[in-house]
Order: sequence, then C-alpha cells, then structure tokens
Amino acid sequence: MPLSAYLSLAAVLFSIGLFGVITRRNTVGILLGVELMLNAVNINFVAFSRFHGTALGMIFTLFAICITVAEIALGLALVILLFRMRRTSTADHIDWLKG
Amino acid sequence: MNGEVLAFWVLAVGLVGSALNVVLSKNLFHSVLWLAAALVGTAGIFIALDAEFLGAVQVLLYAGGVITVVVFAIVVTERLVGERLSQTSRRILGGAVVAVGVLAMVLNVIRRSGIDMPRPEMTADITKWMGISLLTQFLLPFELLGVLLLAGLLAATYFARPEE
Amino acid sequence: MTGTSAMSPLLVALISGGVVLGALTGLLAYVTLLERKFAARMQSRVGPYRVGPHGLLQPIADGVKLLLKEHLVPDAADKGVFNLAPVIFFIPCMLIFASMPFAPGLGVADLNIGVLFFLAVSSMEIVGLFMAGWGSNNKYALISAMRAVNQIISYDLPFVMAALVPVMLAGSMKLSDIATAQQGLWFIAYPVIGQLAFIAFIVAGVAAENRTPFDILEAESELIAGFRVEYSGMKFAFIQLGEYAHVIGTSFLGAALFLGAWAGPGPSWLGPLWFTIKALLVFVLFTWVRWSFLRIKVDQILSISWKLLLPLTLLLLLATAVVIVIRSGAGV
Amino acid sequence: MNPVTLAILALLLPAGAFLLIGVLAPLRRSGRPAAFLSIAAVATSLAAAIRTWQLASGSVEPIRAAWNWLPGANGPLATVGVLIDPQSSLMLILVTLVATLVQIYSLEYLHDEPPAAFGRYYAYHSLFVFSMMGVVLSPNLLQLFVCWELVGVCSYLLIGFWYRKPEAARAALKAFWTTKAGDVGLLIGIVLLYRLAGTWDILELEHMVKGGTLATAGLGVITFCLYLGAMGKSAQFPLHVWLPDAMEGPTPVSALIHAATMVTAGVYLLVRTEFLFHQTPQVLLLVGWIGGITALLAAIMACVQTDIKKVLAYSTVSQLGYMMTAVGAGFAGAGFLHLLTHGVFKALLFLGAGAVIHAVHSNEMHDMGGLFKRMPQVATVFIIGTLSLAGVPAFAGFISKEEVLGATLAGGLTGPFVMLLTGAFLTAFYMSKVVFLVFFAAPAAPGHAHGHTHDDGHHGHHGDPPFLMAGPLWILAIAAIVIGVYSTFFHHAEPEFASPGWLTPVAVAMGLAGIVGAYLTYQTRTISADTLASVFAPIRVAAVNKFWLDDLYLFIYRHILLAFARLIGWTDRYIVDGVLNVISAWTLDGGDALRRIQTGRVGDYIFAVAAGLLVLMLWMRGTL
Repeated sequence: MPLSAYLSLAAVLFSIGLFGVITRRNTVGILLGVELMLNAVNINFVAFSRFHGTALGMIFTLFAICITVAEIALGLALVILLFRMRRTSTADHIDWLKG
Repeated sequence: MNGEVLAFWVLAVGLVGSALNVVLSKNLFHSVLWLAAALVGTAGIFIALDAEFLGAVQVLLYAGGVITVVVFAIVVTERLVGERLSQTSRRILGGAVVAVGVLAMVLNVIRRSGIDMPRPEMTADITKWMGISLLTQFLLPFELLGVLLLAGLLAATYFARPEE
Repeated sequence: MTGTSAMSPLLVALISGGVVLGALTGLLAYVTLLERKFAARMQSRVGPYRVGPHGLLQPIADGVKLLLKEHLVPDAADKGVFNLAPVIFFIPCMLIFASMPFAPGLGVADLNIGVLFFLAVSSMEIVGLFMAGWGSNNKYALISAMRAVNQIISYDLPFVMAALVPVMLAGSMKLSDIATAQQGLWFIAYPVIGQLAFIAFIVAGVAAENRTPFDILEAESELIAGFRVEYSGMKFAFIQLGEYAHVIGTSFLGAALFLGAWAGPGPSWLGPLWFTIKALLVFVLFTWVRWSFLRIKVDQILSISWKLLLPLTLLLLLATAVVIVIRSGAGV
Repeated sequence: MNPVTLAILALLLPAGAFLLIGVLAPLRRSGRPAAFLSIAAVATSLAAAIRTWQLASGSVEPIRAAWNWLPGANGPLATVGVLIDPQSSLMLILVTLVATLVQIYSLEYLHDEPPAAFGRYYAYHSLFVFSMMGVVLSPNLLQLFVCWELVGVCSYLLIGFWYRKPEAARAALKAFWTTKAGDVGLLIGIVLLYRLAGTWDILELEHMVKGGTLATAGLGVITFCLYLGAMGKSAQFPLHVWLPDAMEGPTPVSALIHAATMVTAGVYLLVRTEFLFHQTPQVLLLVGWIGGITALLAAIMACVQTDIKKVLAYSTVSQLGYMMTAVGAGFAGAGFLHLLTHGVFKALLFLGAGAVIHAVHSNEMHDMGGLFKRMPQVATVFIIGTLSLAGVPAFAGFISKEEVLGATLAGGLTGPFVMLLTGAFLTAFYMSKVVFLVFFAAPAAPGHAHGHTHDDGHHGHHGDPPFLMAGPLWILAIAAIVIGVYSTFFHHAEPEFASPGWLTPVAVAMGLAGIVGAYLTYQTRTISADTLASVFAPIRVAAVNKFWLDDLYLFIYRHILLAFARLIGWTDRYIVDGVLNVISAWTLDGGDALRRIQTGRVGDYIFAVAAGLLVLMLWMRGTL
C-alpha cells in the first residue's frame, strides 16, 4: 500500500478521535478520544519511518506510547480525584473556571 | 490483491469501525472495549509496517495496561455513583462538521503533496537497531522517560490515595 | 516456513496454524485429564476412571456434555459483551502458541520478538476476562474481574523480568534463538541466576494463570466461581479451554526459556516430543503447586508481588547483566 | 616584555584594582588599604607606560594588536585591542604620571574623609585611569567610544563625590548632560563613519584616506559629528559651561580629570582622527575659529573670577581652545604638544591651589593673601606653574605655546591668531593676578580667612603641606622646568611650518606685559582695579555673567523646553490618556460581555480549539 493510504487512515482516525473529544460529555470519554488521536499520530510516525527507511520515527512512537501510558495513569487518577470531590465524571459539571 | 493490501484493508475497516464505535457508543464500557479493538488494530497496522516490536509494545502497554486501568476507573467511579454510566453526547452536528472539515483538509493536503514514495526494502533488524539506539543515541530521553514514568506513578498514587 | 516457495506465506501460516490448533485442542483436552488424575493421586483418589480404559475418554465426554448444555444468559446482562467475552478470552490464549517453535523450523511464526509477542498477547486475555466479569452483571463476577485486574497487572512485571533473564543470556527475543543458545547448557542450570529466575518464573506464572495459591478471583468460598459464574455450555468450555491453553502456553514458554526447548537425546525429529514432555513437566509442576498450597489473601498477593518478587527479579536482571559483561569480557 | 603586553598590563592593572575595591566591600570600606592598592596599580601602570614608550619610540610603524569582539558576517564587526604609537604612549605616560601623583596627593588631601568614602574615591579613580587609558590606546573608534563614555561616568561620579552637597550633585549632572550632548554627536559620527568606510579601525581608516579609497562625500558631516563629541569633552564654546561648575569636585579630581586628562580627550580624538579632518577643510576652519573664540572668551572670564579654582577652570577652557586652534590650523602636532605640557603644569597649578585651599579652607582669593611666607614651597611651585602657563621661556608652556601660535599663523587663521595673542596677554595677567593676590598682596580683609580664624586646625595647616602633598607638587614642578629648559635650549625639532621671526618676541612680550600689568594692578596697586573695571565695564559685565550663556541655556530650558514639555504633558494627559481611557473603558465593557464565553467547561474549549484549527487550515489551504 502507498504511504498516502496509511496517512489517510491515520487522518480518518484522527478526525474520529477529534469528534469524540468534542462531543463527549464524560471525562473518561474525552480521554478515549484523545487516545484515538494519539494513535493516529503514532501511525503517521511509523508509516513515515518505514517509508523513509529510518527507524527514528519508531523510536519516537515508542516514547509516545510510554508517555501516553503515564498520561493515562495520571489522567485517570485526576478523574477519580475529581469524582471524589464533585461526585461526577461529567466534564460539563466541572466549570470552576467559569468567567 | 496481495497479502499486504488485504491485510491493510481488513485492518483499516476494522480500525475505522472500532474508532467510530468508540466515539458513538452510548455505553462507556463498550467505548472502552472498542478502543481496545482499535488499539489492537493499530498494532496490526504497525506490524504491517514491519514494526513488530512496536506492535507488541502497543498491545502490551496500551491494550493490556491502559484498557485495564481505564476499565478500572470506570468501575470505581461508577460504583461510587451506584448507577450505570451512560454517556450522552452533544454538539454532535458541530463536532461532525469540524471533524469532517479537518479530515477533508488533511486528506486534501495528503492528496496534493505527492508524498507517495516506493517502500524501501528492509535492510536491517529494526528491533535490534531500536534497542541499540535506545541505549546509545537516545539514552538520555530513555532515562528521562523513566523519571517521567516514576513521577507519573507517584503523582497518580498521590491523587488517587484514599482520603485520610 | 522454509522450502515452500510455491505457496504464499499467508497460506503456509494458515495451514500450520490449523495443524497447531488441532494438535493443541487435543493436547488441551488431555491435559485436563492429566491434571485430574494427578490431583486425585495427590489426594489418594483414583480420579476419572469410568469413561474408557482408565478414564481416557473422559475429556471427550466432557466436551460433548458441554456442547449439549443449555446456553443461559442472565436477563440484566450486557448481552453483547457477555457473549463475546469467552471468545475474546480464548483467542489470545490460543494465539500465544503462534510464536512457539516446536522444533527447528517448525512453528506458525518464529517471530523475532517471540517472547514479547507471548507477553503482549497473553496480556490481552485480561480484556476478555473483564468483559466476562462486567457483562454478567453479577456482583461476584465483577469483584472477581477487579481482583483479576489487580493481580495480573501486579504479576505482569515480575513475569516479564523473569522471562528477560534467559532473553538476556541468549541475547535474543526469538524463541528459537533462545533454544539454540541452550544447546550446551540449559539456562536453568546456570549457577544461581538460572534457578532463581526459574523459581520467579513459576511463581509469577502461577499468579498470571490465576491458579492456587493465587486464585482469589475464583475463590469458590467467597465468589462461587468468580467471573465465569454465569457461564454455561460452550461458552464455559471456551473459558476453561482458554485457561488451560494459557497454562500450557506458559509451560511451553518455561520449557523453551529454561529447559532447552527441543534439546534431548535421539534423532532431531524427536525434538517436538522432548519439548512437549518438558512442557508437561512444567505443567505438572504448576499442578503440584496448585494442589499443595493454600489460597492467600489479596493484600498478601499484592505484597508478594511488589515488595518481594519485583525487587528480587530486578536484582536478578542486574546480576545477569553483570554476568554477561564479565562473560563477554573473559571471552574477549 | 613586548610593548603590547606592557600596554595591556598597564591597562588592566587599574581595572583589576577597581574590580577588587568595587567587589570586595570590606576592602572598600577599610579606606586606606584600598588607596594603597589603587596607587600601587597605577604606579605599576606608570612604569609599564614608560617602558612601553621606550620600546615604541624605537619602532617606526605603530604597534597594533587586536582581538575579535563582535562577530560579523564578513570578519569581525568590531575588535578590541591596543594601538601603540608615539602619541598614545606619550599620552599614556601623562595619564599614569598625573594619576599616580594625584592619587598620592589625595591620600593627604582627603585625610578627613570617612574610610568608606575614601575607598569609593579610589575605586572611581582606578576606573577612571583604566578608561582613560582605554581611550588613549584604542585602535578603533568603537572601543574608544565605550571608554570615552566610561570616562564620562567617572567624571560624573567624581564631580559628585560629595553627593550630599547640592551644588556638587547639580554640577555632576550638568557635566554629564552637557558632555552627553556632544557624545550623541560623536556616536552619530562613529556610526556614519562605519557606514561610509565599513571599519572603525583608525589605522585602516588612515590607510584608506592615504590610498584615496575613502569617499569624501558626507565626510564633512562625520567629522563635524566627531568634533561635536570633542567639543563636549574638551569644553569648547558653547559647550564649555560644565567645566567651571565641575570644580565642585575635590581639587585632586579637578587636577587629574578636568585639567590634565579627560578634558584633553577631545583634543586627543581630533589628533587621532586628524587625517579625516584634513579631508574636510571647512570643519577644520570651524574647529580653529571656535578654538580661538573659546581661548579668548575663557581668558576674559578667568580675569573676573574670584574663586581660585574657577580661574584655573576657565584657564583650562582657554588652553583647550589653544590646542583646538592648533588642530584647526591643520597642525595637530602643535596642539598635542601643548596638550602634554599643559597637562603637566595645569595639574601642578591645580594641586598647588588645592594645597592652598586645604590650608585656608576657602576657595575665594580675598580670603587669602601674603601666603608666601607661610607656605613658601607651595608658592614656589605655583609660581613655576604660572610662568609655564604664561609662556615664559625656559618653562614648559613656552615652546608649546609658540608652536600653537606659529601653527595658527601658518595655517592662515589670522583672526584666531589675534584672539590667541590677546589671550596670551590675558593668561599671563590673570595668572599673575592669582599669584599676587594669594601669595604676596596683603590680605584684602584680614580675619576673613579661615586659615587665620582656625589657626590651630587639627592638622596644622599653617605652613607648607606635608610630604605626601608636597612631593607630587615638586615632581610636577621639576618636570615643568625640565621640559621647559630642554625644549627651550636643547631641543630644536624641525617644525612642520615656518614661523616668522617676530613671533617669539611678540608672544613673550605679551606674556611679560600681562605679568607686569597684574603686578601694577594687584601688588603695587598703581593701577586701580576699579578703574580697570570701569574702563572695561561692558566686557567685565559680560564676563562676570559668563556671557549670559548659562542664562541662555536656562532660558531655553525654562521657556522653550519646559513649555514644550508642558504642551506634551497636556497632550499626553488629555488626548493620549483620554483616548486610552475610552479604549480601556470599551475594553472593560467588552471583557464583561466576552466573559460569558468562558464557560469553564472543558468541552467548549476543546470545541473552540478544534474549530480554530479548522479555520486556520481553511485559511492556509492555498499554501499547504
């Protein structure tokens, strides 16, 4: 398959993730959308890496995956904490920053 | 149609389907499961791109670890509410417009960029190369990553600790 | 996958996969019998004896019985998830055999990253397990699933660490390379390191397989049967088969990592046989542990993993690295 | 050691002393140790300077060493280094010599200062010596400008050394601002020069001028701008007003900075860039005329001063006018010679005046009188300085003044020549007046002098000053005589120009006439000073009022600048601020209205970000 096929697939995934991030009300749901977007980016990295014949992108993806794991752990800890404080995991109810 | 094309299309359709289910499913738990499917599909794409190691890491870390943690979080929070988490969406139209717009833009760029190039033959063992460069060229980022993970672990533990 | 240039690699993989799958199903069926017999002996019983000579047909009878049983689905269950869970659980348990080389050149796919593949795929099993626990909409099942997640995450790390010791000694993650590296000396015979790593591997393996003494997720006195409490018929069979497949897979992995895989006396075509025998020995070891120890509590399980096993395996890895450096230094 | 190392050593020693004294607070506050450190540094610099001069005088070509400073695309944009030639090495000796003597002298002169102020004084001094040597040794104009400004800062700090005294603080500011006015011109000139020539290096510039590769178009503006800088620093009319006020500083400071070294930096700059000025005769003419006017007017003003330091200050301005006239006549060498000799005897005069002031505790001449008996040594050296300044043969000022006069005549500047000649008479007159009034005539009003009322002052200032003050005075006096005798009787350098034979007798006659006039007026009182005053009433009134220059500046400041400032202030307050107030009111209202956008819900923000991304992508569609 050509490179553009992989890139297009990643673009579709990215857009779907974006849609999820925008439309979800639940914090965990938003996190899932973010995960999809990150995955799309990783696909791009690996595809470029493979087609350029260099493994740098793959190293980067490796780092990205690890960092995402850390991010997820932290994000979920925050969700649980928020839940404890506000009894909700709906992002719309968390509006302390309201102007 | 050779194996690669077939694999790609199967994976692509599966991926897009799972991803759509992630964002459209009313049930948060189902969303997570679909995300697991999507992540495994991504691992498949990695393998199709000859990055077996990354595929395995993806499955091991993401699909195994992350999904578990996510599910855990849902269950914990849900149990605290005492009711099923159904999640509603909003701004579906706006979100769809924006997402489709972005997609159209990106696809347009990809189409016009003329980026296609021949896929070079594999010459070296990527896994080996990655292992060596992780401990030489990228040693510092690698170590920093370790520190980051530790910090993340501590922070998560701190945040999620029971209230005294 | 050598010498088959006429056929496409995909086809070869499919065929060998089918062969392995068939052989495995048979093996799995009879492993249950082996365990039951062994357990019975340990408890001074006879075990299955009626179906066929010495109960040899018992697995077949069991299979038929499970096939014919009614499929019960609880009303409040999340039906899609409930029905899909056994399959999701079963597939990774079978997939782990894909990277297993039963003899030089004999296997579905002798992957470059064989050990990692095994670990990655077996970690997927937890998703199916959780689906089962959650989809049943049963408190016991859910609690069981939660415990499973806890335990499996905790024991994944020491398991990986223990498996990494042979990987480091062999300098490769490819299982056939590891097997070849043990032609002279099995890794279990490596002074100190080998034995400790093997013990850690067995302990973590037992935990990963959710077997006694780490079987809190199906503790029948508290949770009835844990996550599979609502399952019956073929779905139950899938879960059972998956579990056994996982155990056998782990046994094969242990044999490959520590016991020299197919190495043994006699002509080379006896290799698969030796390999299977060694794997069954590891399996018997698992079973022996299972029927000898008492179940321990959740917090004890976690303590053992995080406070004991993980630091020890980390030290072991360090020691291995030192050994490797010294060895290569002496070699040069 | 080679000359470059020596020069850099001489340059860096005072800098090191300054850093040490400046950074180590305990050292600074201890006072005397800091002074000894500073003196040791500058004395070593003096030795190094003399050795440098010996080595450099042997070589024909200037010695230049430079290191890259600002990197540029084609070679370094600017360099730092040293340029050693006869001029700079002689100047170096002058600076370090006077600085050493002044610093030793200050030990006694500022005896009563608290230790902390003492340390501060020597820190400033070290910094000044370093920066002045930087000016002298600069091989390029940029480095020269940096050091030039540093010198200005030191001058500011030292004039305002007694910063609790309002006059001193005001004088420091005045000096700073006035010289800055000229420095702006200098900066503009330097920048323009770089645009024209592409280099700041003096030797390269000279080479270009000699090779004819430097465009002359626009050079006039550049030299004029350079002259502006020199004008401010060297107190040329009409920017001279700061120098008399600068006498508020301690007298040793006046001797070093406002007589011997810093004020001559302007002349030195012109001497350095003489080759540029030769390309622009109009500017040179201007330099000559302004020099002449400065010399004459300052001399007139010196005649009516009653403050001994003010007399010397105007005398300095006048002598700087002489130097500038010589440069303007096209013979920078004559000006430079006068610079050197003047540096020696004017420092001598200032230090002598300082000794008197130190004893009498007053600057006013009618508080003094008949001091010859009390302090014969000071009187002797002061008379030596006066004779030098008056241009009496066998004293330091004689030959250099002849040279200046001859150069002016040879340069065809007849008008300035007449002014200078008149100035020579006046110079002798006012200096002799000082000598007679202070040392010989009976005190005008006995009992007024503080020296009498506080006879047993705690330091016993009845007679000649102690060795630390007398020593430097004698060294300078001997130097003045040696230079004078040597140049009058033994050294007959071929001048670059031919002077008419009548010049020397006329000039000497002028000087002697001045001395005799002063003798008759102030010693024997044959001629009444009041009669003289009434005869020259218009000039006298003008001179007393400093030719109304300060009033003019004050008028400009009060009625034009301040009015303009008020206008601008009004505009700022009511128009600019008004507009801003309206805008800010709108902004506040708008903020209130827009605040509702901040829902605080993360989903809304994400949506906005994504929509913004889409808009950006749409906008950039053509370029991607």
